[in-house]
Amino acid sequence: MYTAIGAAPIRAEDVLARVGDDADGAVLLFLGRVRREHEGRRVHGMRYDTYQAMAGAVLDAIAREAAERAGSDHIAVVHRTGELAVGEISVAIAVATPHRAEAYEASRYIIEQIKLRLPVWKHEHYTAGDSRWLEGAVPPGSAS
Amino acid sequence: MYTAIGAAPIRAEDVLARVGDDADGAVLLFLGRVRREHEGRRVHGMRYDTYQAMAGAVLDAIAREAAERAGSDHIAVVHRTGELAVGEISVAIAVATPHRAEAYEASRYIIEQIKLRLPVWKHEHYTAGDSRWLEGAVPPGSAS
Amino acid sequence: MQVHFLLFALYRDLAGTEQLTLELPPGATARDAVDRLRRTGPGFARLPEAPVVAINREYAPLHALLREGDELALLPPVAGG
Amino acid sequence: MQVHFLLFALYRDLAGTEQLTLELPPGATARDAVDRLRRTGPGFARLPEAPVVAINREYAPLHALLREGDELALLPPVAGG
Repeated sequence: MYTAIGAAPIRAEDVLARVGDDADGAVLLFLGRVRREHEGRRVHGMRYDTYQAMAGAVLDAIAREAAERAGSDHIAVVHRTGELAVGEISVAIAVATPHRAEAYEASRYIIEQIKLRLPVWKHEHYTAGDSRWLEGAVPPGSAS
Repeated sequence: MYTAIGAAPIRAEDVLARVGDDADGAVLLFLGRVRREHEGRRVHGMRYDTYQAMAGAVLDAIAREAAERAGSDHIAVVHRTGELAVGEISVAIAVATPHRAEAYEASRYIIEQIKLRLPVWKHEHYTAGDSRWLEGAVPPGSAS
Repeated sequence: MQVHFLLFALYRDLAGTEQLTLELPPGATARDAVDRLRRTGPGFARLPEAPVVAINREYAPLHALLREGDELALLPPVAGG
Repeated sequence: MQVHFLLFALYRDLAGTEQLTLELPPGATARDAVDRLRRTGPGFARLPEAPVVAINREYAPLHALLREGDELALLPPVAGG
């Protein structure tokens, strides 16, 4: 299992290379990327802010939960922070399992939990020159 | 959209590079690989036979159906034939879509349909020296 | 009329050949053709009575009518991926 | 007791700062701390009354008790991925 969150650009092949051995018949790689358009507006780029000291632990917890469900800890999750251009990879999730069903389930679990729980915030920059914070999710279990 | 079936080794990064533009926020790559163990037996390798003249058209049809469901033809599917060693990639499926749900659904659809409909047969070789044909699926709509 | 048979994987092993051409009466169905094929020799007799077939590279039901020059493939259960 | 506040993203923009330390009475909850913070100045008053919080880098309910030296983070709805 490998998780990381930081400003270094993400290379898909590096994340992919972190998972899988000869017992794994299925490998799944998910890449999230900055889109050039959002809600009808032309996007110039995106800044990802994070609560670094907390985010690493949350990412670890998510990967551990996925590993338990999949019965495989052949999982690598990397999340990027800082300023990203359109088309750049913001998150990469690689999962390798003996059979495919577990890989799909674990991969989907990780990205959904990242969107729900990872303390990351997106400041979207538009070609028009303005920026705004994107709306997010309220993490479960955090309610008063 | 790109599909191919043939004996050339599959490189994950080549298949990945065939999909995705700046409108796609999600990219999903599935890799199927030859496992070293199957039903308790140690596997030495696998031969993939195919009905080449038919398989290309079936693979195309599957990719087209997935594209229609996903609303995106940013799809690449490559299936290998011939003799493969343990760990080698037998099939690679790359899908890029604006949003992730469609990528997961299309990717899963393609691999399930490949297993159900693609005229490919697996001859599994064991380290003990023997080989056998793996059991397969009866394609829907082919019944008498 | 002439029908070209193709045999794959296990079926090819059972029959000991991967292709042959047989003469069939006009109006023959895929099922008729399979019946005829199975009477060709001892290896062929081991083929199933109702295999999955493709006519001219498309899955087809056994009741489909054959035409002169058709390619009839007998397909074991498939195992792609 | 001293509590260290951290503010992120939109909340940091509203408050105009990303961290500060305030003195709170013993027995204060996270909710008490947020109330106190919101009275610190006009920017702070724009923070929500019941934000998501983390105490010492873990999500916590607003009724959680604070202790000397705790790190209390106010987190806007998250948007990872």
